[in-house]
Formats: sequence, structure tokens, C-alpha cells
Amino acid sequence: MINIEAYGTFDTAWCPGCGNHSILECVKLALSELDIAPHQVGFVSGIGQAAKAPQYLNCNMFNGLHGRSLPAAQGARLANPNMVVIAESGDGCNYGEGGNHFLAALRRNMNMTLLAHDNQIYGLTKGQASPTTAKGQVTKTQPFGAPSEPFNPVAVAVTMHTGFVARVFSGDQEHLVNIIKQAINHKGFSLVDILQPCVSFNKVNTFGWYKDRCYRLDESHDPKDWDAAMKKAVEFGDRIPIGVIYKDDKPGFEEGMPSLAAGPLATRELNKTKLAEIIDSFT
Amino acid sequence: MINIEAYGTFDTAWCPGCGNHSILECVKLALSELDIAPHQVGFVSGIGQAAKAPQYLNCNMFNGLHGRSLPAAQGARLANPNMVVIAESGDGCNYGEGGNHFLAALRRNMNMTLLAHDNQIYGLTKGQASPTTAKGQVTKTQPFGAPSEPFNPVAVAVTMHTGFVARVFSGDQEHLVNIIKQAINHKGFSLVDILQPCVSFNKVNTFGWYKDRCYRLDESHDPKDWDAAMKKAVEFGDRIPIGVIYKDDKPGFEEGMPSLAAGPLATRELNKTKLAEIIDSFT
Amino acid sequence: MSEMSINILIGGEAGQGLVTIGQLMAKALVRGGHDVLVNQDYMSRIRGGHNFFAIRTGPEPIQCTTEMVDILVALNKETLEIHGSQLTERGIVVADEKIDCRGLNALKVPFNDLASKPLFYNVVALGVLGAAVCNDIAILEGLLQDTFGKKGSEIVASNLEVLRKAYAWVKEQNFDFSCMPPPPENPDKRIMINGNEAIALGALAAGCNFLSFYPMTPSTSVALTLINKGKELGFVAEQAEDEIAAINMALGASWAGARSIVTTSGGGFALMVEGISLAGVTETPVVVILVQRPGPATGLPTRTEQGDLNLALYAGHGEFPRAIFTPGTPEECFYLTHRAFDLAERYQTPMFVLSDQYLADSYRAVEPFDLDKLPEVAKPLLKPENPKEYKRYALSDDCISPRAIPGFSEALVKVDSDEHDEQGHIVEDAPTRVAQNSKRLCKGCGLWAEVVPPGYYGPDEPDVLFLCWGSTLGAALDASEMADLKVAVLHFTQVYPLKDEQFMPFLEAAKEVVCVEGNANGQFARLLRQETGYGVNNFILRFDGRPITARYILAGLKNIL
Amino acid sequence: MSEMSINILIGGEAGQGLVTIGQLMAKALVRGGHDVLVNQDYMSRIRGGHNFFAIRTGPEPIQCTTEMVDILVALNKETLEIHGSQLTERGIVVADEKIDCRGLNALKVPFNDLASKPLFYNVVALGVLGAAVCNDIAILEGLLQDTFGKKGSEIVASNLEVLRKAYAWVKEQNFDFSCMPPPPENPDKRIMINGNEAIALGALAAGCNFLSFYPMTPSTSVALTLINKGKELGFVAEQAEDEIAAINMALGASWAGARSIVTTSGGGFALMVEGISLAGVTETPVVVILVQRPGPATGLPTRTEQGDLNLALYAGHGEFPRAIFTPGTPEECFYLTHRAFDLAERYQTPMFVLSDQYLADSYRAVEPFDLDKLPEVAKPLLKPENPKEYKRYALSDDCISPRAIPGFSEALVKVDSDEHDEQGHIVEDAPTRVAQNSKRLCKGCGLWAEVVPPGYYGPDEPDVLFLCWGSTLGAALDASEMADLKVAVLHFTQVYPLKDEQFMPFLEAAKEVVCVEGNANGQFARLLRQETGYGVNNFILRFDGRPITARYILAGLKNIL
Ligand SMILES: Cc1ncc(C[n+]2csc(CCOP(=O)(O)OP(=O)(O)O)c2C)c(N)n1
Ligand SMILES: Cc1ncc(C[n+]2csc(CCOP(=O)(O)OP(=O)(O)O)c2C)c(N)n1
Ligand code: SF4
Ligand code: SF4
Ligand SMILES: [Mg+2]
Ligand SMILES: [Mg+2]
Repeated sequence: MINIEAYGTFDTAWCPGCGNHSILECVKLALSELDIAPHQVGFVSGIGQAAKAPQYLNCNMFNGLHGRSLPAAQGARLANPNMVVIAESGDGCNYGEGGNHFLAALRRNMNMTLLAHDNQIYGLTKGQASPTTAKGQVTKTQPFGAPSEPFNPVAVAVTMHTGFVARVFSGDQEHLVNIIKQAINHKGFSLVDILQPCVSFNKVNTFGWYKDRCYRLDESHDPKDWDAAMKKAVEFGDRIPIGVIYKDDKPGFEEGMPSLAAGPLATRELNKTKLAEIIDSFT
Repeated sequence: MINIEAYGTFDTAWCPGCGNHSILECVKLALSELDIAPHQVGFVSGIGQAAKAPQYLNCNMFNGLHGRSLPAAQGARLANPNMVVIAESGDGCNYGEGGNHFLAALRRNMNMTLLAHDNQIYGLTKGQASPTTAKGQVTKTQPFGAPSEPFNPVAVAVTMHTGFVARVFSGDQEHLVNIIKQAINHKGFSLVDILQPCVSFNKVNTFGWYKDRCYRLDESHDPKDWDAAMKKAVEFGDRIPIGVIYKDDKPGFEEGMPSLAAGPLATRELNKTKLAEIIDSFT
Repeated sequence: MSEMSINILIGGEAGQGLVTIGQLMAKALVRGGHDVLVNQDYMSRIRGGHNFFAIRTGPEPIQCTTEMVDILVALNKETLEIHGSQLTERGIVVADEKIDCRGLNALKVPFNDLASKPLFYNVVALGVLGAAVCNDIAILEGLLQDTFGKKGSEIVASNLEVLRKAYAWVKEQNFDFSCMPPPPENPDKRIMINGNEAIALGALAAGCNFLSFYPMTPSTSVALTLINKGKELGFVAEQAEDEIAAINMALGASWAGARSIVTTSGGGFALMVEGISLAGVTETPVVVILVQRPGPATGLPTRTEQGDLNLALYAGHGEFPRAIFTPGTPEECFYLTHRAFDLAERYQTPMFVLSDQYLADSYRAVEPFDLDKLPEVAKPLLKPENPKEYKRYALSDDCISPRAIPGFSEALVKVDSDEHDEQGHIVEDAPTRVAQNSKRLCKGCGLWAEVVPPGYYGPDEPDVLFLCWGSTLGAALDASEMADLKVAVLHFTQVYPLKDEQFMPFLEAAKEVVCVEGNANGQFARLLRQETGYGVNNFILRFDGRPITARYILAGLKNIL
Repeated sequence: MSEMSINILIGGEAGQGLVTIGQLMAKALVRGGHDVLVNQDYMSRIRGGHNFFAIRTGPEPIQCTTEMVDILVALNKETLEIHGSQLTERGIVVADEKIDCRGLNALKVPFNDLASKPLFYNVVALGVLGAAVCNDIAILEGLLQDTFGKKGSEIVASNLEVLRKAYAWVKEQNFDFSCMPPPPENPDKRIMINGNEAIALGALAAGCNFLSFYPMTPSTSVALTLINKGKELGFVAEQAEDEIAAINMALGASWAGARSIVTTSGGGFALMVEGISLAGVTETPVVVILVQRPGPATGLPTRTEQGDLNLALYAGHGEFPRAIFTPGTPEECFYLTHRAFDLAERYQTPMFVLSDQYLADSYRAVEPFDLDKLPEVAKPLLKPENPKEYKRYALSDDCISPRAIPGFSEALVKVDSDEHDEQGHIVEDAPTRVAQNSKRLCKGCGLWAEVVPPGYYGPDEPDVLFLCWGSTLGAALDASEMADLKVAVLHFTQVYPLKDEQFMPFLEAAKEVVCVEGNANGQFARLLRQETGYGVNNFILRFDGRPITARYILAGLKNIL
């Protein structure tokens, strides 16, 4: 097992009490327990408080644009099928600015993991409604309350038969580590929507709010049962189930792309003879 | 009733045999039967073959960018709550380039109608896979077959409890007219996903293919029953149900926005006294 | 001339409330008749790190921020370490008694004693600072009343109690705060406003009633002001799912009769580029507020730069006219934004207001805007004359087609992103293309004919002419007055289009022209050469994310001359 | 010199197969040793409307398309109406016998008799045209064999039968096709390729192995060629959900070791602007292929223009270096795309290849590219020297940091869209910002030192110098040869950066400099003035969506002189 210390310790720019601290810790634990070394993993993130997470552990990092972590992560996957690719960003990043990429990533089902820190608010820009903010919740930019229905990423992912769909809570560390490990191990796209309090800007969905509502799914829930999964996916109110909501071991994107079989693109050599033949085919 | 001739007749740039012709006809019929005059309706479209539809009838038209009809349509709705707003575009436009706007529009639930011509292909750009193209379907740009799972807009819309969700077939005109009328009348966001053969580029989902599979939902289907709707929404194979899949009369976006109550923005006058007070509040 | 000014810097961690203290203090100074100029420096985080809020103030006009500090309010030890060296000779430190001020001239405040609970630390700081620089406690009391009034009289009372206690404590210390000049007698009424707020008010004054936006520092406060101040005016605002939606929503709204604005910063603006082009070809009015921060990409999200001029100039594929305004003060923010709306409506093409983080967050004391003096803003037609014959893109001598709003008459209003005929229908033939493209481009001549001339400040035939645009005005003015040469300033509040006859004589009359810009490439100087052939040879550029100051310019000038 | 050339124009509706006929015919001519130059004109629709495919051909080099038609193959009546007036004196019409050729010199073909079913109309047309311009039926037979071979021998046989019948029928008519010059003796081997295909091959030759794109005319065929020709090379391609995804995917892939390309056109490129900036700040190599069409917005989607130079120049907020290549021929498309990859890797910044619809779709006969003569393309590091100490953004004298690929050693490769330190971690302090921003910008000097010089064609000290870039090369050359003045051509294949010493002497030596561009604003001329101060006063501009031709230039020249 890789020692967790290999992942280092960094000063963060997060608020004391923020759920991000716990998530970061769990990510490091999961990686070390999975025996993945820092240089084997590539973290791709967007912009936001959550998206800073990869800055705070030893890893390969592509800290890209707000909303665009998923395309970059998928590009990395296509370039190097040996890389453990993890996209990590906030609810605004993934479901707001990046909503189209979220849909496309669910459809592609590449072997990678999305850790979506879901604090139901835009943290870094100081508290505007995010796609997961409850309808009616008042913010500085939504003085009449957030006007739209909240987005339920888990339900949409289940609808689309995404390979691995989980909802977790930053406050339940043991559980979180376990789920992250399963997600990374799953051979297809894994969505881990992590409920996370934002102590500075979300005064509704607090630690206590989540704590009171989240309950772990037990064996009675069969994640391979789509109907059951859909029921759990839409349960988000007085009770919020956490755990693996849905799982489908269907073949991943990579299997439909023969050109990926030859391994990392960085190690490929141009076949000049073939290319000369190709040029010749224009005669 | 407005005479259908008020909507005019235009030469189109569509292929003979294309499903678009039938859809155009049905749209005109629906509008005239609803007694809506050309100047009362605002068509907003993107770019693609489907998106040309508003060019071929008398109406107010905002023919915008590929993928961006929904934001423009919603902007128009917010500016003029008296306008009958219809967005009309293809599957590529709405679910590909415009996927993020599709999600946001479902969440907003404004009083408008989306007519999505769904030919499961990119028509205007000559036959690349669209988000609704079946996995494995071979095209010029997908020689190994489309690598992703197809997007099911109807299922996603039901998942998100969209106000009005229908799937129809361009070949069943009477039914199509009826559904478009219901969609326009619905006070909230209405999605009408219209299956439409593309005779030039989709040799799989032909007229016959749809014809053989599509069956009308009858009274036994209760569109207010979410579970039932979800079942019908995901039925897309040997049998394809057409009709109103789901319906929810929850309050629309407009009701959560007090500033919309005062009517069209174009007729508002600036209240200089109030503004002077506002300036004064900076003292 | 800010000779009589002092500079108060309040420093501490994010989350310590220094912006609240700073804003209240600045407002108190304004109410007392002083001028103020604020410079806010903050990190891209919510708690911790190091931020500061600097208020330069005095009885006479203040033009720009300065590095020198006369009163350093240190909310933590780090502030002293970072800013100690900026203290002037007369400089004073105000800090908690537990902070070691290492022999500096310090007023050591017993925060714990003065505040009954940590919640009141801010009010203590305000009371202490207020006692130092504002001799009228009634002003501070009134301010607290205004601020906490909505929260109930009990809250007000407990805040007032702390304020008075802190104020009284300072007065007992007999500490020497004489560096603070007395307020002017009979001052004119002023409001306190920053660049972003002034832009929002300018928009409201122009009848703007629709905003679609996606939050992005440092532009967000334009949206916040429009939303919160516009509430009573029936203003319609929607936070879009992304910036692409924002610009397209604004255009759809504008077509349907709204007066639309979008607010954004570099990366968000980059995403709007296709939409800008749509505004150009459909001839749909929209005003784009672009508040710059250092790039590329995420760059320094909370800092300042003038690095997006080139992008604003050419945003949008294809060719169509535009105008770009670059205010240098909150007043200019207000008036030029107002003007941008009028031009957008008259020329039916996108208009840009470029600001930056420094100006955005810089509060100033400003004469209240007089709405009655504003020119009328043009309006579209609700009912064109012969609705049945209406053509959205009718060709005409002045290349401007009457713009009707759909739904208010039988006129059908068709706008099209494809090349189109007069009706708005898609076409592909060459002559129609040429006619419509020429028509759109020809509107640029009209825009050129009414360019806002640059401001010229200072003596004729100067030794040195500072060429600048946007937020650097104040620093250039200050520097021109401080330099021991004959220096003048040429400041562009409209950088595009440029009308050479308005400024070429100034350039030619100066011995040396020095371009002062907040970017690394001298973007405006390059534009100037492109438009006029005039090449600038001397540059004072800054691209470290911090505002250009008079000292920075003078240091640069030394290197040049 | 294309004096001996003839121009064949095949016109008809979309869906009538005129592209198939045209391509086969052109290929037959190339195999026969002729030069060809194709101009494709098509509408933004799949069936109907009016399209044409013009092949200019002859035994000597052909440089550009022409309006004049020598053989007009009219697949419908409309073609005659539209193009009849373009017929030269020697002009011939080839049309179905049922079409009224109103007294023109026409070969009236009994299509119905010659083709057993409508499916074979195309082959009839090919046979007829082939008989007219290509005296060797074996070439046509070989072509059909190559084309239909995959479909089985029966299909080949039935096509051959029709071909031979049509060919024989023409020969029987004894129609005078003498306007077609004989092929050269012992011609060199040529391939037939258009601009987009050549770009794709150039990319493949540079080791490009990753494409993410979103379809957009007229760029799509670059992607199509990469995908279909790259199949055997293990090329990885993904059609993205939108252009934003395309550019970000390309960058993620590049970071992880791919050699990435994106292909797009105006509106799609507009959406990539933020991503371009990300490439700039993260120093991630990417090659952007921008195939222009007329804007703004959707504009004329299937036509040509050079209207996006400004956008390419300044795409991306903030400041960072880039180079822009503007090939004028398929050969230049190939070599410059190859070069773009090398520079992208060496300078770790985005590179641009600008083409346009005319060049994209214009087939030419080209000497097969010699892969062995190509310079090696730079590669990133798989294993840096001291992996543990590796710093992605290490400061160095030449401002270029060794670029390692993550995952192949213990080196951690951190790239960051925020301003960052040498390791790639987010920072906000001024000195690090200045160091890293300067480092990025300083790479521009290296780029400047290896600019591809513009091509100068023609006599020294000419009366007129045509200044042009990109696809207008051929027209300018043709015009220069046709004019009765002393004319030379200065053609830029790299428009940015510009190195004045490479061309200023040419500009100064010419009596008149005339800028020839396919846009309305003279974008390159403005860039030239910006970079050098040199102002061009004479313009020949075209923005109706059609390619600039020699005749167009000469007509323009008359107005100027
Ligand atoms: C294109 C673009 N638009 C807007 C922003 C500003 N921005 C930065 S982070 C953020 C929201 C972050 O919210 P979320 O993704 O939920 O992350 P959190 O901070 O809550 O963890 C926004 C709007 C940006 N950086 N880029
Ligand atoms: C930003 C942008 N990207 C790409 C295109 C090119 N484009 C035009 S239409 C289209 C696809 C159309 O497909 P769909 O929306 O399904 O409409 P259809 O033609 O099938 O009716 C594409 C990719 C464009 N116009 N703009
Ligand atoms: S603002 Fe919210 S999400 Fe961001 S660090 Fe603070 S508590 Fe966490
Ligand atoms: S290409 Fe397809 S969708 Fe387009 S008009 Fe033709 S048949 Fe219809
Ligand atoms: Mg969040
Ligand atoms: Mg389609």
C-alpha cells in the first residue's frame, strides 16, 4: 500500500469547517488504500473552491477552466489509457457551466471518476444559486429565491444508465473512502456526487442538515436494479440515501474505439510506410 | 380561427421526402386551429435543417446560432410574456451543442414550447452522429460506429419533472397537430420530441422504421403518473410510444419572478423618481 | 492634487470583515465632506490569506491610490509585516494590543475589552478609526443606524453602544491623529460609489431593464447592483447556466423588446464571442460590460489588468461595427454606460464598456448623478408605419433600418444569423450579401462621426504626454502633477473607433509621448498605430495584477528619460 | 501561366452527383498528366438549389479559378441560365438532349438511352466528358475500378459498360473538342488533393494522433480525412458535444501525451476562444485549423472569406504568444501544418492554420509529399532527468520549460489555468506573476526569430505589388502575369508574427502596393500597419463569399490606377 504521506500535506485556501477538507482527506485515503502512486493518477479540475482540491495533494494535475474539467479529463483518458483519471470540481462547475459536458460524459462512459463536490451553491464567487440550489432559496443574486427546479445529477445519471452512480456525504468519511475506492475501481464512468456543507454561503444545507437526512443504503438496495435505483435517486428531502445508487457493468467507451488498444499516444511512433501509402492513395 | 393561409407558403431547402415538410405543415395547422395570428407568435431557432423551419412560415423569427435557440427563446419570453414563444431546432442543436441550455430550460419551466425535430443525425452538415444516434451506427465520421449511448431527451425531461413532455412522429400528422396544440396551450415548458426521418443521411431510422415502431398512447396512460411516464419514456426499441408522456401543472418560472408581472418590457417607462431615490441611497 | 490627503489601509484575513469596516469608514468620510478613493486588494478565497482595503482621503479631490500608508489598521500580525514598510514618516499603526508593533508609532487597542463579543470587533475598529479621522461621531452613528436599521432597534442600540465606547476610548488616549486634515466647510452633497455600481446606475438610467449573466469576479457586483437596486424598477434579471446562454438570452430579449445588458469578465467574455457576432449580423442592440482581470485563462481572478482590449476589439467572427468605451472614473462609468445604450439602440450593434477590477471596486465620492441632464435614449418602434410591408433589414441611405419590436403590430420581425435579405430571410446570393454586409459596415461611419473625444489635461506642448485609457486616468493625472517636468495627460474614454483629428495635434505637440497601460503588450498603442500610423516609442506597462499608481509611473518615467 | 488551360464547369442541383462526376473527371485529368484546379460552389442544403464544380485544367501549371467557362456541363436547365453568359468564344455546352440550348454550341446527350437506369447518369456524364477532354479511356476505366472495386466486380462491370457506351457515343459524334489541349509527354506523378486533405496529411506527417472536433462546414473534411485516412495509423478521434469540449479535450489529451489538433470554422472557433487562452497559460501545445467562411455568425456557411484573421490574432483573453500560418496552396497546407505542430511543441503555445472554403475544397494536382524530406518534429519528455525535482514551469534563459508527460516517471506534471509558480501551483503574488507572464511572452521572441518569410514572385521594383495572404496567392499570381504592367506578388504564408526586415524592402521598392484580401476591412493591411507602421492605400477586397480571381483583381486594379 502507498503510504498516505506520499500524497503530501498542503495549506489550503478553504474556510475552516468546510466540507472540502474532509473530502480531500478521503481522496488521499482512498488512493493510498488502492495502492495508487501519485504519479499514476491524473487529476483534472475546473475552477471553484472544490476545483482547488487537486492543488492540495501530490498528483499530476490539469487545473483547467470553470466548467470544463470533464472534456479535458476525457481527452487525457483517450491519450493515456493507463492513467487513473479523476475529475474533481463543484456543482456549479459540473452541472452549471459544464452541464453539456456532464451529459456527454455520461453517454460516453469512459473509465474515469468524477468527484463532484456538491455544496448546492457557488462558493468561490460568494454565494449565488447553483444548479443544485433548492428552488426558492434566497441569495444575493436571487433575492426572490432561486427560480428554477434544482438539478438532480444522480437521477439524470441513473436515467442515462451511467456505469456507476453514487451519492455520498462529506461528513461520513469511512463511507466516502469506501465509495471513492469503488468508483475508481469501476471500469466505466463513475459519478460520485458528494454532498458538502459550505459554511460561508449555504446557510440552508448545513452539516447538520445533511447529517440529519443522510442514511447509508444497505444490502437491501440492489444497485443493478434500475427501477430501485431510480427510486433512490429521486429521494432527496427529509431522507437522503447515500451509497452506490446504480451500477451497470456495460462495456466502456474504450472498447468501441479500436485505435485505443495500442496504448498511450505518447509512446506511439509514426508509421511512415503506411503514411506514404496513404498519400499514394490520393493518386 | 386564423386561416392557415395566413401562414403562407414558401419554397424550402429541404430534400423531397424529408420529415420536415410534414412537421412544418402540422405547425401551421396547429397555430391556425389555436387561432394564433402570425404576429403573435415568435419562433426562435438555431442552425440546422430543422432550424430552417421558421423561415418557411409567416411569423416573427429569431433565427440564431447553432445550439442556442433555447436561451434566446427564454430571453424573448422574459421580455414579452404575451408572446407565444416556440423554439424549433434539430436534435444536434438541442441535445448536442445546446445540451446545457436544454437542461436549464427544463429546470426553468417557462411558458414556451420546444419543437425538437429529432432525425437522430446531423442533417445539414451531412450525416455525422448526433446525440440521439444509436450506439454503433456507422457514419462517415464514426467509421467504427457511434461510440456513445444515445441521449433520451424524453426520459431526462421526465426525470426532471418537466411540465409537458411528448414524443411524436412526423408521419402521424393528425396526432402531431393535436400534440403541438396541447404543448402550446400548456402553461410551462413543453418538450415535443418529433421523430423525423432524414432520407439523405439516416438510412437506419427511416420512415418505415419509425412507422413500424411508433404506437399512440391511449387513455390507459396517465401522463400525471410519474412512474408510468418514466416507463414510457425509456421505451425506445421495437416499440416506441408516441403521445403525451408526462404532464405536471406546477407553477411556471414566471410566477417566481415578480418583476414580470408588469407586462412586456418594451412598454415599460423608466421611473425617474424611483431611480433618483436609488441614486440617493448611495449617500 | 492630493497633497493634503492621507491613506488609510485596513489589512487582515478574508472573513475578518475588513470590507465592512472599510466601506463604513469611507462612507463616514464622504458624509463628512471628504473626498475618498478606495483600492481593494483581495485574494481568490473566502477566508484567510491576506486582503486589504485602502482609503485615500482628504478635503481635496483624490485621483488615485497610493502605496504609502498613513494609518495602518492591522487586523492581524501579518498586516504589519506586509505593509509596515509602506508607512510614511507620519505613519500610525492601529492594532490590537496583543499585536507586537515593534516600536512603530501605534495605537494599541484593547479589542477584547471594547467589544462585548467578537461579533462587535468590526464596530470597535470603526469606532477607533472614526475617532481618529472623523471628528463627528454623529456621522458614524447615523451610518450604523442606516446599516443595521433593518435588523431592528436592539441590534442598532448594541452596535451604537460599542461604537461610542470605542470612540470615547480613543479620545481618552490623546493620540496624535493630526495627519488627518479637517473636512472642508460646507461640502457639496456626494454619494459614495464604485465603478461597477456606477455602471449599473448608468444602465438603469438608460432604461436598461434586462440582465442575463453568469457570476464572475470582478464583474459580479454590476449584476448585484442591477438586481438589488433594480428590484423597485421592475428590472428583470436571470442568472444563466453559462455565459453563452447569457449573451443569447440577452439578444432574444432585446429582439422581443427588452433593453439588455450582459456583465462578465475575461473568460466569460471569451465564451460570448460567438454571440457578439450574432448581435452584429442580426443588428440586435446589446451592451456588454467587460470588467477586466489578469489572464490568460483564470489568471489572477481578483486582480486588475487592461489586457482584454484586443479581444473586445475583435470579438466575433466576421466583420461588423462596434464602439468601446473605457471610463476612467465612476462618473465616466455612469455616463458612458448610458451612452452605450443609446448607441446600441441607434446603431443596432453591440457596444462595449471596458472596466477593470481596480475601478470596479474603487469607491469614490461623486456628485449625485443628475437624471434630468441626461440625453434621451433612442427607442425601437412598437408599431412601424406600414406593418404589413415592414422589413427588418430595409436598405436605406444611412444604412440603418427601423427596428420594430415583434408582437405589437402586424409587422413580422425576422432576424437571422445567416446572411439575409431585407425581410430577414436566409439568402446565399452575392449581391444581397454585399448589400447587407455593406449596410452593416457602413453604420461604422456613423459611429465614427460621434466619437467621444479623449480628455486632454495639462499644459500645451508638454515635455511629456501620458497616453492612457480607462482606469489609469487618475494615476496619470497624479503623476503629471507630481513630475517636475511639463507633463500632460491624454486619456481615451472611447478607444474604438478612433478619430485622429481629435488627438493627433496633441501627440504631435508633445516632446515625448509615453503610453501608460495595464498590460504587457501596449495594446492601445498598437491599436493607435493601426488606426493612425502613429507609433509610440515609450511605454510604462504594468501586468502584475496591481493598479498603476502615480509612483509607478514616475519610476517608469525615470527609466525612459 | 494558364494560357493553355480550359475551364470545365459542371452545374446542377445538390444531390445530382455533380461532385462525384467532378472529382472523377479531375482525377482522370491528373492521371493523364494535366494540371487541375477545382473551385466548388455549393449551397447550404442537401438537395436542390444550384451548385457547381469547376475544373480548370491544362498541361501547364494552373494557379487559380476563373469565371470563364469553356465546357459547360449542364445537369439541368438552370445551369445554362446561370452560367451561359460565362461561356468563352470557343465555349461548348454538354447537356441532356431534352434541355433547350438556345443556339449555343452544344453536344446534346441522350442520357436516357446511354444509361440503363438513372443511377448511371453520373457515369454517362463522366464518359461523355471524359471522351471530350481525356483521350485515354483506360484512365477512366482504371478510375471506376478504383472507385467501385470495393463494391464487387458486378458493379464495376456494369459501370464500365455504361462508361464505354457513353465514351463511344461521343467519339461517334465527331464534335469539336479541340479547345482541350493535349496532355504533356512523360508527366511527373501527381496526386490530387484539396487544401483540407493536405492539412490532414500534414498533421499526420507531424505525428498528430488526436483530434477532437465538432462538425462545421467548410472544416469538416479535415476531420473526415484524419479519421478515415488515420484509421490505419491508430489515430484517435472523437466528435465532441460542442467546440468548447473539443478544444478542452484536445488540451487534456495533449497534457497526457497526445499530439492534438482541433478543426473548426468561424462560429465554432469563436466558442474555442476561452480554451485558446487556457492553452496559452498552461503552455499546452495544440494546433487549431480554422477554415474560414463568411460571417458574421452563420453568414454564408458554404462560401469563402478571409474574415477571421483578426479573431485568430487575438482569440483568448489575456496575453500569450502564437503564430498564424496562412497557406496559399495544398502544398503549403501540408508543409505549414507540419511546421505548426513542431512549433506548438517547441514553444508550448497554440498554433493556427488559417484556410478558407475556396482552398479547402479546391483540388489540385500536387507532387506527392516526400516524408523523408520533412524535418523532425520536436517531442515532449517521457522521463525528465530528475523526476522528483521536475517543475513544469521552470524558469530558464530561453523561457521554455521542458515539457514532461505525466505518468511515465515519478515526475508530477501540474498545469494550471491560474497564475502559478514553477511547480504549477496557484499563486497570487506579483513577482511570480511577472516572472511567469514574462516567461510566456518571451517565447514570442523565439517565434519571431523563425518566421517563414513571405513569398516574393515577379520582377524587382514593380509598378504594382500585390500584397496578399492565404488562398488568394494563385489569383494574385495569375493577375500579375495577365496585367500589362510590371507586377509582382508578395504573399504571406505566415501572417503573425511579422518580421519587417523580410519584406519592408519589397514594399518600399514597389511604385504602388495594392492589398488583395477576401474581406471588407483589409484586416491584414491593418495588421501590417500595426506591426510596422506601413500603411497600404490601395485595396482590392472581396466579401461576397466567392473566391478572388485574376479577373476580379484586374478589374479592381483598373479602378485604382
Ligand atoms: C467562464 C467562467 N465563468 C465564471 C467564472 C467564475 N467562477 C469561478 S468559480 C465559480 C462557481 C463555483 O461554484 P462551484 O463550481 O459550485 O464550486 P464551489 O466554489 O462551490 O466549490 C464561478 C462562477 C469562471 N472562472 N469562468
Ligand atoms: C457553433 C457551430 N458549430 C457547428 C455548426 C455547424 N452545424 C450546422 S447545423 C449542424 C448540425 C445540425 O444537426 P441537427 O441540429 O440535428 O439538425 P438537422 O440538420 O439534422 O435538422 C452543425 C454541426 C454551426 N453552424 N455552428
Ligand atoms: S466558501 Fe464554502 S465551499 Fe468555499 S471553502 Fe468556504 S465553506 Fe468551503
Ligand atoms: S438532409 Fe435529411 S433532415 Fe435535411 S432536408 Fe434532407 S432529409 Fe431532411
Ligand atoms: Mg459549489
Ligand atoms: Mg438532426
